[in-house]
Amino acid sequence: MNELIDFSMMGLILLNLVLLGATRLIHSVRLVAIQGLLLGLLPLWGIADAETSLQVRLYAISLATLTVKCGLFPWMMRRIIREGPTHREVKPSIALPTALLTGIIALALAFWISHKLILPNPRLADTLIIPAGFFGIFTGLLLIVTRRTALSQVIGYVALENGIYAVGVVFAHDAPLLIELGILLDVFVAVFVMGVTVFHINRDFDHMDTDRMTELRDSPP
Amino acid sequence: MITALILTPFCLGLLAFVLRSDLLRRWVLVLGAAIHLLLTGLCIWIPPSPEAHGWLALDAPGTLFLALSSTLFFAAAIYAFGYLRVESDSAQHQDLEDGFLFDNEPEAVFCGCLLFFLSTMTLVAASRHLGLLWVAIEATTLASAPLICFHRHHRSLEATWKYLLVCSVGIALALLGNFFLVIALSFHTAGSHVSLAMADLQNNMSGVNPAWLKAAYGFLVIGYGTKMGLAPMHTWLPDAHSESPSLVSALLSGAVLSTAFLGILRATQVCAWGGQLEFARPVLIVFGSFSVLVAAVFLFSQSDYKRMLAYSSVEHMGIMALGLGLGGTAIAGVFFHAINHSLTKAALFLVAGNILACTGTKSSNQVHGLLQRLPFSGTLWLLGFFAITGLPPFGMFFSKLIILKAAVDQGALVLAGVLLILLAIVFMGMTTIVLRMCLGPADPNRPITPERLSSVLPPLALLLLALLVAWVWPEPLRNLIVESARLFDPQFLPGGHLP
Amino acid sequence: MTPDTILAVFFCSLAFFVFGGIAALILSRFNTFASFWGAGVAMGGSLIGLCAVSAGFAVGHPFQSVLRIPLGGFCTLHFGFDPLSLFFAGITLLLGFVTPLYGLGYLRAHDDGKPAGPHWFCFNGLLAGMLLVFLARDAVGFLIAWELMALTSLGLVLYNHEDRRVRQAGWLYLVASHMGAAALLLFFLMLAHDRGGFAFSAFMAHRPTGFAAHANLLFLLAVLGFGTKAGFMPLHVWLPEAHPAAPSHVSALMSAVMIKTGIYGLLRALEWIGPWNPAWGWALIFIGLSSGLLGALFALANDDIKRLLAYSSIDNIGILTLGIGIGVLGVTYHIPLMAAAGFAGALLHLLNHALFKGLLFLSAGAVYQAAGTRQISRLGGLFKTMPRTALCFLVGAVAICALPPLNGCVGEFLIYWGAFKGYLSNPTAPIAPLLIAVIAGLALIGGLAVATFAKTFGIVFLGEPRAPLAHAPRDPGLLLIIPMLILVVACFSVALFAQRVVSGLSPVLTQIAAGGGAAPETILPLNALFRPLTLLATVFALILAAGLALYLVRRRLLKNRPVAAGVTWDCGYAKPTSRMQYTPASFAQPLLDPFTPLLNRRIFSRIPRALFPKSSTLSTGSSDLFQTKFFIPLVRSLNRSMNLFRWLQTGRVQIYVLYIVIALIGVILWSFH
Amino acid sequence: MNLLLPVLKIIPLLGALLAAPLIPGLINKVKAAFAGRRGPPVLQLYFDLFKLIQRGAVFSRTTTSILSAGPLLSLVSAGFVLLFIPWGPLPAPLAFEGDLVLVVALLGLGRFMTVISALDTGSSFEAMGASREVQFAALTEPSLLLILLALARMGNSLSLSTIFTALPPDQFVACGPAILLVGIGLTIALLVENCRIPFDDPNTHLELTMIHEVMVLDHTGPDLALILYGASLKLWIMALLLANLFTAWAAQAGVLPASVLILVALGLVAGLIGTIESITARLRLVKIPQLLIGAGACGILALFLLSR
Repeated sequence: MNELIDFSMMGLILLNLVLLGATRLIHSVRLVAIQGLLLGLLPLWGIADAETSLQVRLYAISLATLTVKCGLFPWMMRRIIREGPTHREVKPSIALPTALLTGIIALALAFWISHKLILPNPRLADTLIIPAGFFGIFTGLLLIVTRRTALSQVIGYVALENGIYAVGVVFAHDAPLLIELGILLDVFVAVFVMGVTVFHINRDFDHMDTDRMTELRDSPP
Repeated sequence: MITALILTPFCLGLLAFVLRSDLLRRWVLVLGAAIHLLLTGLCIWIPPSPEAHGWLALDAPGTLFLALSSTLFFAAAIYAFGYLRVESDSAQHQDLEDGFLFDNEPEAVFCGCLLFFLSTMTLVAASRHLGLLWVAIEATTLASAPLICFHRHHRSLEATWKYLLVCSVGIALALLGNFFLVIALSFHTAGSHVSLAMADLQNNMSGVNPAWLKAAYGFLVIGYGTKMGLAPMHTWLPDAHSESPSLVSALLSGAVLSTAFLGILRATQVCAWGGQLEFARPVLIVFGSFSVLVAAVFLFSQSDYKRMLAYSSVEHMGIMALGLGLGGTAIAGVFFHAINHSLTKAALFLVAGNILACTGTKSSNQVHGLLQRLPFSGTLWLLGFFAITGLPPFGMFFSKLIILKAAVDQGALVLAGVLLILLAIVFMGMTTIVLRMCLGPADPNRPITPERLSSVLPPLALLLLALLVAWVWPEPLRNLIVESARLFDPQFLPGGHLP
Repeated sequence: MTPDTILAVFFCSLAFFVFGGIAALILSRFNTFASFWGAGVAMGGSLIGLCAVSAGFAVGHPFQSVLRIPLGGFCTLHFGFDPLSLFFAGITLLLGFVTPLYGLGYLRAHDDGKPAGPHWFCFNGLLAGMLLVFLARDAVGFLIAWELMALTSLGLVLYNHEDRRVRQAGWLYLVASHMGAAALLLFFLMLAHDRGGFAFSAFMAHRPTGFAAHANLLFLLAVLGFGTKAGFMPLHVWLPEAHPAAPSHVSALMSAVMIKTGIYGLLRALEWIGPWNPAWGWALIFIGLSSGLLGALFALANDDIKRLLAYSSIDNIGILTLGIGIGVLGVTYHIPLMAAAGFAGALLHLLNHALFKGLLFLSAGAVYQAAGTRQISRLGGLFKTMPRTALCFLVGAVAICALPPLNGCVGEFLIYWGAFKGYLSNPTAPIAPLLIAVIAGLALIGGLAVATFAKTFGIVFLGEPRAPLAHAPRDPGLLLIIPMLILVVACFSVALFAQRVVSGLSPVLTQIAAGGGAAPETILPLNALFRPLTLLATVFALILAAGLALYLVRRRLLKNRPVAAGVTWDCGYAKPTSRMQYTPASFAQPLLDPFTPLLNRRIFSRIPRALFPKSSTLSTGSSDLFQTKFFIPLVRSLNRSMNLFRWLQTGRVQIYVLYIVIALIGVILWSFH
Repeated sequence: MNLLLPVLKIIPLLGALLAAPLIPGLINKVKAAFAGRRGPPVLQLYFDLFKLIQRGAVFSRTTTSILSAGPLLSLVSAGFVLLFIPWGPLPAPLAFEGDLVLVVALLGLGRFMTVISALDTGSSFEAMGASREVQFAALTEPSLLLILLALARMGNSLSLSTIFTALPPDQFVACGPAILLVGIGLTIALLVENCRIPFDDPNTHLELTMIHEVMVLDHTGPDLALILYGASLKLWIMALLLANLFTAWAAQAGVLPASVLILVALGLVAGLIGTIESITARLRLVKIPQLLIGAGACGILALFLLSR
């Protein structure tokens, strides 16, 4: 079972690295969708050990995750890309190699942190959960910081979410409620609000460039 | 009881969405606020029993912030009544700064979201479960986002986007903090389900893993601190406060920041139960002082008076975090400070709305002679400024005094000195703006418009309430503060340190 | 009367101020009535308070009472009085009785439809604030009263806020007093921490017998906080701006009384901190010398009559700080005569300054009102049109120059006396050079004051008018004259009954000296001062008598003789005009020249060009050294350095998220720490 | 003796009031002798005063009553200073601890009144003189007080009346250098207070160069008489102080011998002033402050010598 988890985590890490280097929006959307697939299957590993009532919840969680992360998100973002202005690129504000380099440093940081924070469950203590989760978080933050369009920031946010989710989902057995909360976060934030706002931005600004949304500030022009 | 408190505004909010008549909808808004206020009063009178397995209960700080939110909301609802009437006079509005035309969000969305907003704030105050608390705080963000872009133009959209993105990142980190807390707890509760309900946490924290607890606390502080407006996570705050309609800014500054503070308070409580208070205190002190510093920097030569109020909120949130970090006697001061700040700041934002409506500019450089042009609002603006900068006889003076006293008593002379210098810089910055606006001859070319009762009465009532709270000090309030302070210092005695 | 009754009477007077003031605010609609009402309650309240003061002096020992106001549920307020506070309250209420009458006439005369209610509300509030400062017996109440005083006086200063300069003055005043209050807050917090409570009784009860922990820091904070209010150089910058900006009766009240609350606080602080460090005496003397000399120089260089008076207040605060410094040195070096004379001189000078500075501001206000300008260089010859005002001003001028036969001389005499005695008691002591400096400095200050007021009186009231005035000046009405006359009489009576005043002040002096750790059995040898003071008063009376006699003789001599009127000796020049008179700037120039860099003097000239130049001008101006060379650059550089950080709020949301990342990494690292 | 003392104390005072105008006469005689002229009679000032007192007066239309208050009060102040100046061993009619400070203040009153009465005329000349007067006064006062402090230190008293008697002859010699310095300082003070050369020229006829004389240009008749008389009293006061200082060694010898000595000393002082006036030229205005500060330096130096 640990192998399955580690396999998923390796997948997450690799996908994140690819995400850092991706140039096309639609490509990025696909990458986070694959991440969603991996995460959606994660609660199912080791489900046999759980009691029946929990099993039902775990199936539900898995299903919800797959629906939201693998279905709803990619669908929404594709729609935005299709209907929006012509920008199809991610528009990084730093060069992609630099972003990748930073990503590798972040990966090292994530592994360093995982040495400091050791999981209590001896079964999971030597898995890649913590480094993969932290790396997901760092990647997400890095994407938000270095991308210029609103949509690619949303993608970054989803990557961040996925990282957090990865940490949480292994505890689905201990505290399934929290995972459900995490899904709630996804649904609310990503779907209703960000989606709606990005639509508005698309309509009102004729661009999705958050770099140009700097009218509200205190620094001298 | 608590469920009723949460559901009443929620249902009325739904009602507001479906109603056809604008006038009726406004009445629903005021009605919802009034019912909520009444119920809250009832809750203070007769403490309600816990509900939903103890997940919903009102302890002292919760009741305190609930009462604050409810009061502010009532004032804002009355203000909104007049505000919406003026706003609905014309379908399109001219932008005050750039002159382009824009339209408003449908009033149904605005009123409905306002009531949802109240409902979520109530949920924050009443939740006794960290997960639920997290959901509730997230829900306040979602409910308030449409309120910020009531005026549909690019600036408010920009503000909303920043608000959403920054707060969402923060709230996601807070979720991770909750996960870490579960991990920290599962070290000694292996196998059994981990509960994040406060009642369970209080008993289960003894053998918790310190490393994970610290990490959890760090993430919670960052996450809720983003919502509360602690520097350097405060960045959304000036934008959102300056672009939203003034009554929304009043609620954001007065109620939302305080409820986010409740999140940090709960986290600190948990941290204290886990024996890691000594880790938490420096974190809070550093974030608190840094917030005051940042506020001082941006207040010093600020010209936008709504941004000024926003940065002042950053300053006061900093002071509250600092007080919480100092602990001991400062805790009571922090709660007192929160009350004063909420009432005063909300009043100031409402007055700022009046000024904006009259002058049509947010730049203080172009506003003069308010005392003559808007005698009531001008006077309230000046008085509110005195109140918010902690001049007696307003309550902020006492709360600052108590917090600073705690600092000096703990030997943190340098901290107290630096804080005083920063506060003096803040004062300098705000004086410049406020005096510039209030004084001077009124522009004879502009007609003096009579002020509406619904726009003057709410801020006046809030300021008077702030004054009343400071000097009359009603018994229930006193009990609430004392009980809140005892959460951290069981031996706390009111008046024990200030004879 | 029992002390309780006296306190009740004080509160009665406070109630007059507070409720009367609020009523004036409410009655704003009926403007005339509101003015009369506001001035009336101020005078009534002051009169009641004065009764309480005189009764209080009879009690003779400190009294304290507790008023349980549940301030934020956290503390109670204490009130009480002792000789020190009674002395200050007495001066305050005296001016509080005199100035409203003047204000009534002053504001009515330039009635521009401005509502009088708010003004009188603030005026009464200021009186209440000052009285509360003296009656407060705990730090919290003291600070509340202190801020009440600052805010209400701000309201008074801003009376003419349509004027840009007035607004600037108001800003500066508010900021300065807030800075001072911040220092005081820290001072009180530290004191409360050390002594275990905010009540003054706790401060005194736990006074250390030895040198207190961080006593020097406490003293520094007290000097910063109280010195800002008192106008110590270089914390004085607000004073020359705010005092001229206010209406004249307010300037009189502020200059005569309000800045003295700083001295009151300083004396109290000396009492609380505990046994004194001789270094504080040195510090006070340095402060006194710098304030006195620079204040006098700035006053001499100024052309605005009210600004000049404001600078002269700084100068006089310096003189009385010298007195306090001498007193402190006297106590710490165990020279009782020096201590007695120093403190007695300081208190007497404080009283005198309140009287003559009040008088000078009131008469300057009358001049301003009559002539419509405060620029000395545009005035002249007002003696002939406003003789009563001129004589009142002359009395004030002679008094402020410390010349016989008026009261100013008495206070300074005692300070000189203390310095001389201190020097003679041990000429080889380390303080000897300091005392020499005090004596020379006092003399120089006196000389500068003579020059300043000779200039002011001579240019404003004598000679011919220098510029056409808007309307013909004439003496003001009785409402303005009577207050001035009251102060004139008070000036003369303090001079003639100085010995009684000092003996009446003996409980105050004993209280102050006891604060320094002077053993209780060493009572200040005030009796040694009585003979000089009595003789001084005799000489003053004789001078008045002799002057009168000689005047009669001279009149008799000229009675049946030809008395002709002609022109002033013009050196044969055919057509002198009034514009050829000496200007105030020229008058002061020889004295000011050596101090040019200190005064920041600049010369503006338009050099005559071409063969037949049409016109040319030459004028000099000086600005406050500390303001232009220190505070303005300070605020500018603060502004600049603050602006350096404004890029933090770039408007780019990516950067904002980056801040969160940085904070996050910081917290993670700290949690591993 | 005790009964007689008050009467005795009055005698020097009366003498001063009567004999003061002699000093200017003596000075003028000395100056005339230096110039090889016969000069005016010693009693010339008496004649002038007598003449002026009988005259009427002319006032400028610009002036007010301040113009005549000036001479009057400056005479009164000078007269009251006399009350505090001892005559050798004989104490002054009024004496108390601290009278030396009052003396300075009284001199200040006279000066202030003169200055404002000069300003009363509205004339630029007189205002210029007044301006110079206050400038020198502001610098003289500190110097004078330092000199008096040195005197007080010698006699360990704050009363002029006890200072000069408190120096026993043996100490007088020990204090010699200090006394000399104080004497120099006092002489400078005398010259400047009485507007003598090198500070001011009482005989000049050019308004622009005058200081004291220009301030009284517009005074006539009895007012001028009061001024001239007051000036002579002031001269007497300072000269008497100098005389007292240098005859202090003989103070114990009894009233009569001391009186003779003082009279001689007064004559010598007059001679000294005449000599100085004859052999020095007027200083440039800008140099005067330096000399005045020099007088203060003499005082400080004397204090230093005494405290060794």
